[in-house]
Amino acid sequence: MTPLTRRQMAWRAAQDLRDGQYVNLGIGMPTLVSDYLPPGREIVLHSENGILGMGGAPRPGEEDRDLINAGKGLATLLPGGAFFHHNDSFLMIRGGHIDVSIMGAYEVSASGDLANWATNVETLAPGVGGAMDLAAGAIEVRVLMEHNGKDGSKRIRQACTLPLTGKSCVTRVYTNLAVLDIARDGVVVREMIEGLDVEALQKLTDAKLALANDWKKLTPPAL
Amino acid sequence: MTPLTRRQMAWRAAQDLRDGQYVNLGIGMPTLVSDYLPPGREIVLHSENGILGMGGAPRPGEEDRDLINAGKGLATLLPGGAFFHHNDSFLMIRGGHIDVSIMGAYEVSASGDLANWATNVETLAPGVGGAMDLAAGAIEVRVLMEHNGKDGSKRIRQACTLPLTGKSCVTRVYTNLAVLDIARDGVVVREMIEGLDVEALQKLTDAKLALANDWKKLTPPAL
Amino acid sequence: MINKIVDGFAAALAGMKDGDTLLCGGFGAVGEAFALIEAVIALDVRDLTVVCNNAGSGLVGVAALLKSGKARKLICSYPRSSDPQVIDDLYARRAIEIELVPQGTLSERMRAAAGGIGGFFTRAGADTQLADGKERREIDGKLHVFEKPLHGDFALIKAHRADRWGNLVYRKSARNFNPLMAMAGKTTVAQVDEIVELGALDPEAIVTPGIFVDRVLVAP
Amino acid sequence: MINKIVDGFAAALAGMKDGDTLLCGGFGAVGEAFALIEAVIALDVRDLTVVCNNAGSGLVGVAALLKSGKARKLICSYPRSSDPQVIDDLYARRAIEIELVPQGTLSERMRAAAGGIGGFFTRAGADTQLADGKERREIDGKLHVFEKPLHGDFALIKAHRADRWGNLVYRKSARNFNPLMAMAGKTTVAQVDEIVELGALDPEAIVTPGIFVDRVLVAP
Repeated sequence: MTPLTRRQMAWRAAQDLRDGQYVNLGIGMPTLVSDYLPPGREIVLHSENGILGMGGAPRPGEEDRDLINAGKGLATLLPGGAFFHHNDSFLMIRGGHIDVSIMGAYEVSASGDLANWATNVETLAPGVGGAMDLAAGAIEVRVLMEHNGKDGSKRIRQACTLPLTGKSCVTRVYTNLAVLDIARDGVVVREMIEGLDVEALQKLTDAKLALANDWKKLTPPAL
Repeated sequence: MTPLTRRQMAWRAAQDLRDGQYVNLGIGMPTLVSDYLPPGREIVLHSENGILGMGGAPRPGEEDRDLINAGKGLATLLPGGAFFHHNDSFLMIRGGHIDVSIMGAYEVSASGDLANWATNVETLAPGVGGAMDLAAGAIEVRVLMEHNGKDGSKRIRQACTLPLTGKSCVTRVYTNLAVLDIARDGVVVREMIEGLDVEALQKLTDAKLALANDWKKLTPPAL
Repeated sequence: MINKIVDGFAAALAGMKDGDTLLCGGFGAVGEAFALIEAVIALDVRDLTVVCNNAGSGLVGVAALLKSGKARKLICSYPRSSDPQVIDDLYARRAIEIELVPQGTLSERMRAAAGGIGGFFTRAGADTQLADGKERREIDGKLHVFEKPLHGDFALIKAHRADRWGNLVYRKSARNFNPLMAMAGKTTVAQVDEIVELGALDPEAIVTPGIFVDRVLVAP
Repeated sequence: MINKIVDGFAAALAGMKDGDTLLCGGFGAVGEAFALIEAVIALDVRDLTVVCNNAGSGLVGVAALLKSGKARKLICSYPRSSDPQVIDDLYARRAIEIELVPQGTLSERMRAAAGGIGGFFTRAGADTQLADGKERREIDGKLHVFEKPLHGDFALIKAHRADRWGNLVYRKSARNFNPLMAMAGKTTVAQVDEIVELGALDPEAIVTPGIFVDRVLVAP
């Protein structure tokens, strides 16, 4: 059994994005999703600092210090892209204009609660950024995170233990082990990696899992 | 005794505008103020439909159907002017960014209440336009109106009889007979036309008048 | 591939239904999407609510739509613009409901809808009869009135140029309500003068990013 | 004649006083008015409140201002950007008060201040501890929290080009908070790369009309 790499996780999340969708990618691993957008689909990336139609990192020699993404890395603009100010950018987020938000998380609950801004032990100043706005305003919120913490802690939980970012907002979770939907009656396993069964996955998961009848093997390319 | 013409009234209102002020002119008589802006002063006219730096009417051959003022007359744009959308335009009005609003009125009260949107007998659908926004948001609201109605009715009143546009907002009134300030303790006559005294003016005015010690003759040029 | 350009009024207005709220751009006749608005008359829809600063002029555009009897209600700030024959007639016969809203509040209510704001307090009109029946609150010593978002099922707007992503620019004061209504409409349809290649619009000068636009139709 | 161009930091920051709230533009280092913000350090002012999305990076700009001890409070959404050494130290010593605000709420509170809104209801953060102690209200079945306007005594912003009326344009994503803060500052000071002749900026593409700008300073 080989868990997905971070790039494979990002690849998997990218496959669900549809032609014409407006998508906000959170900082960290979700940013990698932009490297795996399926060819042939025009997916418009939104960056909270005021960009639509954001492209990937610039080629050497084409860097522009005034053009960055939400994670403060250098970015580019695609033809058809636009710049606008911050308030208009968050109007898009808060007003339900972003089709999909993909964020990292510490925990997700069986009812779709999201915890991704504060831990219980804060030696450093916590930051919330745009996470609560996205949780409240994006049409769909999907989470991309390791199935378990580095200490083995369970991150998909019956109820979150950490401070919430938003309630009942997450619809799908991509982990290094599985793809899980937050359905009306709980967490449904849609895909699992080769060599894993639902009993083994359940042991790594606090929330009660149901296996979809049509579940599939999660088989990413080597990345 | 010769009451001011409409153009003379507009001229008088224009004389009080200072260099660098942002000014919104209401539809009707206040629009004429733009013809008499004192030379040497840059006064930036705001039009509620989304213009700053509005100029006067276009010269023949320079008309543009897409460039109109709040009264829907053709207008021009000065160098330094800008176009913006309606919501930004009213953000300027409501957020206290407009230095002076000059509006017409049916009635003004001794405490500065303004009534300029509805009469008590409405055979036609009433309209409010931006008057309530200007009354609430402009730093100063000045009124330009005939001292009395066509039927001789008194328009500067101890209390308004018509539906209000805003309370305690008017600071100065320009009429065809006088210039009056709404002061803390009532209406103060600052200027009167030649041949008028305060007793005669009082008879034409419902609000109790006080005469400023330093009152002046109101002597407009022939217009 | 994203291509928001549609061909013909049927595609532009597809999905409009009885009881819908239409946000109609324009300040007076300038920036009004005449062709789109008049195309609504040919549809089998009724009980519309029309949101427009004015009530149209003469017998065209919004005035024609109101005259058609398809609108149950008008939400506006200043119904009587030039040649208000249609609204005068409807008002005299009490044949339409009119909700009169201060112009800035009209604007702000649509922005609230566009931006997910549940409601806001404003001073405009707070001390007038237009606030009667509404929640009032004193904030920092000043009376405010609570106003709610104003959503549109359709926004019918006019722009100058568009690309296939729906990015829009406007001409001079024809901008007015159009970018705002584009943001507040569930389905936003833009009538434009001209289509340009993707990338031809300056990204620093795009006024309405395509995210707010669903359909684009070239019409005179 | 209107001429908002000033010469030197003293003129640019004249009138700043103890207890003032400074709105500092920028998203990370991009669009931050480094020169203006660092010039505040030289002033005899204290107990400032700094409003900025981040808390600066390294030892420059907002980070330098915070390190100087002139700020009593920081209102931000995401304090720890790249190289957060200053805020980490201040936080560890509890040497500054931090008010953490969801980024869109931070933005919207400044817009409310800019536009005369007395307060608004938003869903963002309503069901989280950041709404504790605030008024909550269910609207259309969804929990909202009441948020108040956030005014600035000064906005210190960065733009690309300006004219003497204070009209501004920006460069790419350096636009970010700057146009918003320009609107929300009682006194708005813009640090710009370049001054152009009045009329040289395209009136269709001016992002911040001069009405929102009080002073313009050319600084690298």
